Amino acid sequence: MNPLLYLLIIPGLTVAGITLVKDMKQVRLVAAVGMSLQLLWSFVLLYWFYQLRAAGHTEEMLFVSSTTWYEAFNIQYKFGVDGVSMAMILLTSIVTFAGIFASWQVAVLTREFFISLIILAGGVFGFFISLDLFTMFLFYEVAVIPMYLLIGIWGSGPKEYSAMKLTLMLMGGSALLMVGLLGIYFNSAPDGGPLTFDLTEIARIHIPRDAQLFFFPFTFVGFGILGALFPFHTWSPDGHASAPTAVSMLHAGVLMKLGGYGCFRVAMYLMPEAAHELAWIFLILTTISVVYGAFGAIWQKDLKYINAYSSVSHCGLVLFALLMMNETATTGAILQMISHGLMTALFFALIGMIYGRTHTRMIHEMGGLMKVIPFLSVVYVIAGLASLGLPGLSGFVAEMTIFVGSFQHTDTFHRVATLVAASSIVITAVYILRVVGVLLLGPVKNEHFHELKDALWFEKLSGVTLVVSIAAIGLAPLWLSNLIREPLGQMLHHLIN
Amino acid sequence: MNWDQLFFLRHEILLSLLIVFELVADLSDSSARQSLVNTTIVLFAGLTVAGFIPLANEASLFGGMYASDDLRILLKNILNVSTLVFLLQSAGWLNQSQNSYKTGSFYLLLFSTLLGMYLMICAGDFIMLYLGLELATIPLTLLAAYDHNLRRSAEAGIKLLMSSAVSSAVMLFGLSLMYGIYGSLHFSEMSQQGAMGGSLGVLALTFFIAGLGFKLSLVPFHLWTADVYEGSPLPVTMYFSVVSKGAALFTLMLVLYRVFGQFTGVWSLLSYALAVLTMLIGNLFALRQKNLKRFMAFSSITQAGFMMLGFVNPEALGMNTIIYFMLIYSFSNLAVFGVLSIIHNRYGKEQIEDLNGFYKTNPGLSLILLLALFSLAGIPPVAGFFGKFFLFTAAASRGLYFLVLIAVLNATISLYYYLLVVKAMFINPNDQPLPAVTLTGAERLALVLCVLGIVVIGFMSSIYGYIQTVVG
Amino acid sequence: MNLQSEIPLEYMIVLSTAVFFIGLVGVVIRRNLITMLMGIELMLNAVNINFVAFNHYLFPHRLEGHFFALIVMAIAAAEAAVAIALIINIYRKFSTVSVDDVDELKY
Amino acid sequence: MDYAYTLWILTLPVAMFLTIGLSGDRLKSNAAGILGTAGLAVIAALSWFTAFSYFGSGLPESGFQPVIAAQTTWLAFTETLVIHLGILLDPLSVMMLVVITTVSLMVHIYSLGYMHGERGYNRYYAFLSLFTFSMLGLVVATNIFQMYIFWELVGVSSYLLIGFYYEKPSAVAAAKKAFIVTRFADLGFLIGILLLSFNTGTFDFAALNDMSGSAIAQPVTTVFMGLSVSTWAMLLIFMGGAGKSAMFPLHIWLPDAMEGPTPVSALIHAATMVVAGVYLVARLFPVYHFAAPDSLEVIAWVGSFTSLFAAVIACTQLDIKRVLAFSTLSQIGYMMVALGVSGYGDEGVGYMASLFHLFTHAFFKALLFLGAGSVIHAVHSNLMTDMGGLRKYMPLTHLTFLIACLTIAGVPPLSGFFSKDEILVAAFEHNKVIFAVQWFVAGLTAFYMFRLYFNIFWNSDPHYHHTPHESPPTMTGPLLFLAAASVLAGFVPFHDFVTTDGKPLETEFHTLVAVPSVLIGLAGIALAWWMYARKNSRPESVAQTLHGLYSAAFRKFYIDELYLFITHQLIFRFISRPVAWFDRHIVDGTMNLIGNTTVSVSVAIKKMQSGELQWYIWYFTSGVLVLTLILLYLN
Repeated sequence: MNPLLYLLIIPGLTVAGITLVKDMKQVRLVAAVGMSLQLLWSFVLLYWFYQLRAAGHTEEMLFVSSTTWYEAFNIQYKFGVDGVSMAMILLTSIVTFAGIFASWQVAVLTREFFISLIILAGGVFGFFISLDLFTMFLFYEVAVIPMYLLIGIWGSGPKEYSAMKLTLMLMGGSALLMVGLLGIYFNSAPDGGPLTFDLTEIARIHIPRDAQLFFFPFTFVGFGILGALFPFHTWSPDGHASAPTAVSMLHAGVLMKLGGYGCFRVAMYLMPEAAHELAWIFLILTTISVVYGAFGAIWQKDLKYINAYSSVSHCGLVLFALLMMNETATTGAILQMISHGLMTALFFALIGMIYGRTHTRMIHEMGGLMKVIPFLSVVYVIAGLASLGLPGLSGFVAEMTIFVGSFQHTDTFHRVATLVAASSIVITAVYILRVVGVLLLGPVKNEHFHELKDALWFEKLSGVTLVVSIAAIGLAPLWLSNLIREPLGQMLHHLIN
Repeated sequence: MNWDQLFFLRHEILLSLLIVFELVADLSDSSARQSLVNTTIVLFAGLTVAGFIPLANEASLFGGMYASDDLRILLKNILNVSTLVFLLQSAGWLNQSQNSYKTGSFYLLLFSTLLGMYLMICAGDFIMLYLGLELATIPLTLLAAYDHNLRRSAEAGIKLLMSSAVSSAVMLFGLSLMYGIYGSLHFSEMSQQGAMGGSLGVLALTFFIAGLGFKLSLVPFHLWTADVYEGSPLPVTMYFSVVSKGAALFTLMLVLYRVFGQFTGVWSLLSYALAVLTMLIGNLFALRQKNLKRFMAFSSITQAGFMMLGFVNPEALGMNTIIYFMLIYSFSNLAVFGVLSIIHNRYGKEQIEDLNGFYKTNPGLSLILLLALFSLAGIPPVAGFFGKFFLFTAAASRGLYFLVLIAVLNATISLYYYLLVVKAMFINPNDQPLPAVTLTGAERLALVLCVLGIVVIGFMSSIYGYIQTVVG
Repeated sequence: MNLQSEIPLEYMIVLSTAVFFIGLVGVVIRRNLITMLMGIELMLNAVNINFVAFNHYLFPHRLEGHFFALIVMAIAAAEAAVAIALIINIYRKFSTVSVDDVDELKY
Repeated sequence: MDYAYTLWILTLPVAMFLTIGLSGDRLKSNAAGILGTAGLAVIAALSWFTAFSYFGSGLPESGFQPVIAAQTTWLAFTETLVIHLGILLDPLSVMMLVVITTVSLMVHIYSLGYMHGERGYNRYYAFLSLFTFSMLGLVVATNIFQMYIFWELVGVSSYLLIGFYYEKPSAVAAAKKAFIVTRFADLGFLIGILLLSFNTGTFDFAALNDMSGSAIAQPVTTVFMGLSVSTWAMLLIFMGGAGKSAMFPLHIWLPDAMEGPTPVSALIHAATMVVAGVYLVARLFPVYHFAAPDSLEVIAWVGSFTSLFAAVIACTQLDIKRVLAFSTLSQIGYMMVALGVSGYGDEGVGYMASLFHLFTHAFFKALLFLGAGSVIHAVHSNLMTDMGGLRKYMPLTHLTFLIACLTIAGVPPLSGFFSKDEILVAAFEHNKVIFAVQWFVAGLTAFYMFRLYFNIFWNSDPHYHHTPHESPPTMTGPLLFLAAASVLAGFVPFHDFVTTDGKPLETEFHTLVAVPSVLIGLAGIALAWWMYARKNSRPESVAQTLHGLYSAAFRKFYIDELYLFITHQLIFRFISRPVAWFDRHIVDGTMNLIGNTTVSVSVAIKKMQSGELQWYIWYFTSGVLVLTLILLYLN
């Protein structure tokens, strides 16, 4: 059996286990065990992947297996991974693992909560290992839809509105996507022969230029909505603000990455000519995203809004780098996805933990938390530093790779765009430090805060997992960078020629 | 006539026997009526199973008025399965004291309409088709008015009867013109001739489609739908939305694809327009609904709009996806109505707000309703996703991406109101949610069948494969 | 037989179309349910005219049109029977047979 | 020669940072201090050893050659653009190693006394270790990107240390300001790196400074806004340096940075980090000189202006640490001037002088700060109005402070005299205007330093609540050491070691320059004595006379206000707020509008389902007819 399938089976069994056990404690225990296994398995896969590569398996994808599903449409269960998807799998399992512990104390409908969460994660895993556009799309929607319940039931604030908005906008995105995918499918055999949804096969053939130009925007925007592409990002602030902690973590940390990954793996990879011709439009949009998100974040007063806008900015950078279409920038984009995933998950985890103590997310109502809850505060500072691109943490690696890569573009327009995007690092520093200053430093603002308890063991575990991952990437980025870069050469060769 | 040929008529014969049985049983005293429901279900289950017996199916009887082949048998079987589930779900309603005295006549009328639908599907000419159509319609109007002590039920009955009479008149007018053009009403003869009659042919065809579009509740022929669905007893509404609609869809499909192959340009264009109108109007009306039956009426209108997407593809792919979608739609809708009728039978509630907090007391039913609504909305991994995706594929294969875009955007809108129901069950707070219910065996069985259908059909590609081979 | 030579088919079609639309107008504008039913009968009869006329003028060697007309009549009768029953039902519930008053289900 | 052991210089501070940082409160506070100090002593010893073995190995024919002691690939962008982490030993970096570790060691020792009993003592030492690591990593960088990495790390350690008293809002604000201003400058640095690396295809200092390398041999002469691209690149890189070294107009963070603990000010904001800009320009000096000479001109003028500007402000400030901060600005201005006016090879006096001044300045400025810290420790105030007559109470502090003041005033034969003299010589040979400015600033320097000195140690007693007392030996020890260093550092044969090309430089003594500069220094001291040695009304009357200039200088020429206006009024209010508004109301509004429109359309058309049967029939038939007509029209 394909080892990748365990990435779906483990969540499946976990869900089954959760339905069987009795009370809240057992539920979360099963969830934790399941997701720990998943994390472990991801590492095993990674190791295995390296072994295979070392043993001289140079094919584009490893662990490939395919079974015909719908013969009439040539739909297959086709799975396989390359370095990029391997990295994303790793990200997903880390964030999910941390997410389980961050939601250790969900008391309302615990069972349902963990089930939805794990289904969401399962959808994401399925998406990343799929090589067939149909199954990919299927998993994409499987991952998106539990968000509605997760936000609607366990959320806060205007949760119903936010949940609905988020779901509808993302589904609107998948509507565009569906048109794009069908377009790709029906142009997948321009010289006759059977149509196919198989990604690797479509990549080999040449979709007619007119078709590319028509379908590229659908596909790119469709995925882009999930990747918070300006001006389709507005589901993100409200959605994140209302979502419960683990959901924000998974959503910003992992789900939004589906967007970037899809833009690259589907839109650009399969329709390179259109990508070349239309990149400038999206480049302008993403450049706006990057700067706009950062400026937007400055003015916010709610921690989650700040982080949501910062996600717009950071995810904008992902798409921005992808559109540069060179190896370094693309590596940077994937690195940024991972880095942002870990970082923003950490942020949301911390925001949730702080909110659980102070019962407010308004930064002006808090202050001096460093003194009362030092562990959480220090971790918050680390997350902030990662976010503003401090060397030694993952953000720096990703951003620098993006900027250096983007700047290698010989075209002035691209380079000017790079400079504009790079300026966001200053604005990022402004809002991060503002939050740190108001929230954590200064005198303790509220008498009650003196009674706050610092992080509990599961909160520590959640935070430390993410911090360690961020630092590991930040300190020794070469292995990850190489892992990601290895398949890109081939893919970009396809893109550039 | 060869006796063997009776095998081709097995559905019709068995059903007729069942009708006679109901007629007789209705004469017996009330104590026998109590067991009538169970007996009927068992007998009908037998009929359904018998329908699946693989026998030679290719035949043309009664001078070509009646035709049978694998496809038609399949379609009838789909209707049978839906009806069986329907019977299981309506048992609770029939067992209620105020309804039990009329059980026999209920079944009598019901099976008559089903017989009419068989005949519609197996029609070899337009006479048979018309006969079947009326047989399937007139008893239904009585069923709609079956809650004889309710004003709204009476209103539903008369509205259905009057508008369906007009629609069949319009259809007949189209058929009469068609007859004038072709000189024949036999499908086999008509399909062999090319497109004839020019503008008159187009007019005749449109009138005909309008007649069946009425049953299928396509916009702008849909206006009766919501009122009748709301006014009728809940089981009847269920029957309308699933079996009756299915029969109309299948008939329209068979006629268009098999008989009017020469008019594909016309009817696929018409389907385009009808699809867009139906999806859009259905959605816009469904958005505001508070009453679940009315809500489901507009929902089923929207779904009919999606079905029309298949018609824009006049190749086999169109037919495959239509049948497949209808199959999935039946299970999904039956599941929704199953849950609704369970609630309705016990508490008499049918507003969306009555479902507030339903998950707290009835998690199982809520989850089934959730799955069913997701299936209707086309959310994976439940079957609705596959049904919709393939329909869109059928439309896209004709290059009609704009239509697909409109359709998927409409699917998004429809998700909105399906989520409203989900929201009511899972999210809206309620201090006094409907109390937990204990299911009867029939209800349980029906729901299990529905859930199986919703969950399994998508993953079992062999089902689609089978449809594909049958369509040929 | 010389009817055929004297009255061309077009007249028949014009007649039937006229009857059809008269019936339709009747259905749409008359408030009384019974009158509406009569309008429907008119429409069905227009169809019958068509069938019979086409059969007679164009395809005299087959009788499909005639049969169809007969069946339509039979069904129309059945329909009328059911309609009357329902109208009585309406009368019992609403104490009127004016279609205007039967509009409780809407929007 | 194998320099692999230098790796310990970098790994030890990290180890200390992690040990102290992660152990948190579990470590007794004294233990943290002693561990940190001991670790640093080892590092300092290693650095000294490195210096001796590097310089002591004898001068080769071709001058001192750079040595790569260790190197590993950290991240590869492309085949050529690779970030290595490594240790580069050349005269410049070895000199810096010595300076940093020595001053740092002194500060560590000093802090044992100064920070005694403070909350967060452990944190303090952890941050100090982090800073030391970053700063050392910066100076031994083998390539510009490694430098950028450590550059940022230095920035963040500076942030953490300025904001050490995080419960004090002003400290938090100062830390934030420091970080953001330098971050803005770093953006320039980054863009400069991007431009430079794009044109040359390398980050490596060796390749960049190579005479035949593409950076120097083939500068990009494409002109953009009047300057060549290479010049732009180098100017942008200088912008990074200017930010860190607080050159005008990016200087605003440094005075505020005095909110940090005083030893930190001594280490980071006087001796080491702030000179990183100088180090950066020096590191890339060949590129500046050959590929972008125009940018050197800019550097000279910026440095010159900053030194004058800061000196004027320093004359008016009351907070003793701020006086020192502006003095630091002024002195770094000197170093920048020297680099700006320098030539290459035999004409590289300026380069040598600049680094010489960096070297001596590190000692005497650290001494001044630590002395000030000692005073503050005793008086519990930063304001010179709260001080006076302290020479009686704190003899050691007084003595060392006097030495430092004399040194910075350029009184021979103290070290400041030598290094400043070299700078003036270089300026004199290059540009007479700059020379004149620097000469005048030398006078101002003497004046404001002695203003400070007299106000603290002479003048009249302001009635102390507690009688001030001399600081403990852990504090006075470093003062004495640094005083000795300030006195003696001038005799180091610097021109033999640290030059543009590694070869010894012949320097000569310019009487024409040296005598006037000493004279103006003495004049400044005299003026200060006249005004401040005893309590009198002269300062007020001078301030009255020069009212406009005085108050402008006192308010730091309103630069802070200008920045506040730009950030708060322009960026926050006119960009960020509109963006937030636009997002909520236009972008989000559009999405909501789509939703609301759908709903209102739904309400608007509900009349269609009127409930009236005849309308239904009418819609049905007219629908059929319309569809037919459309179809007929289309066919």
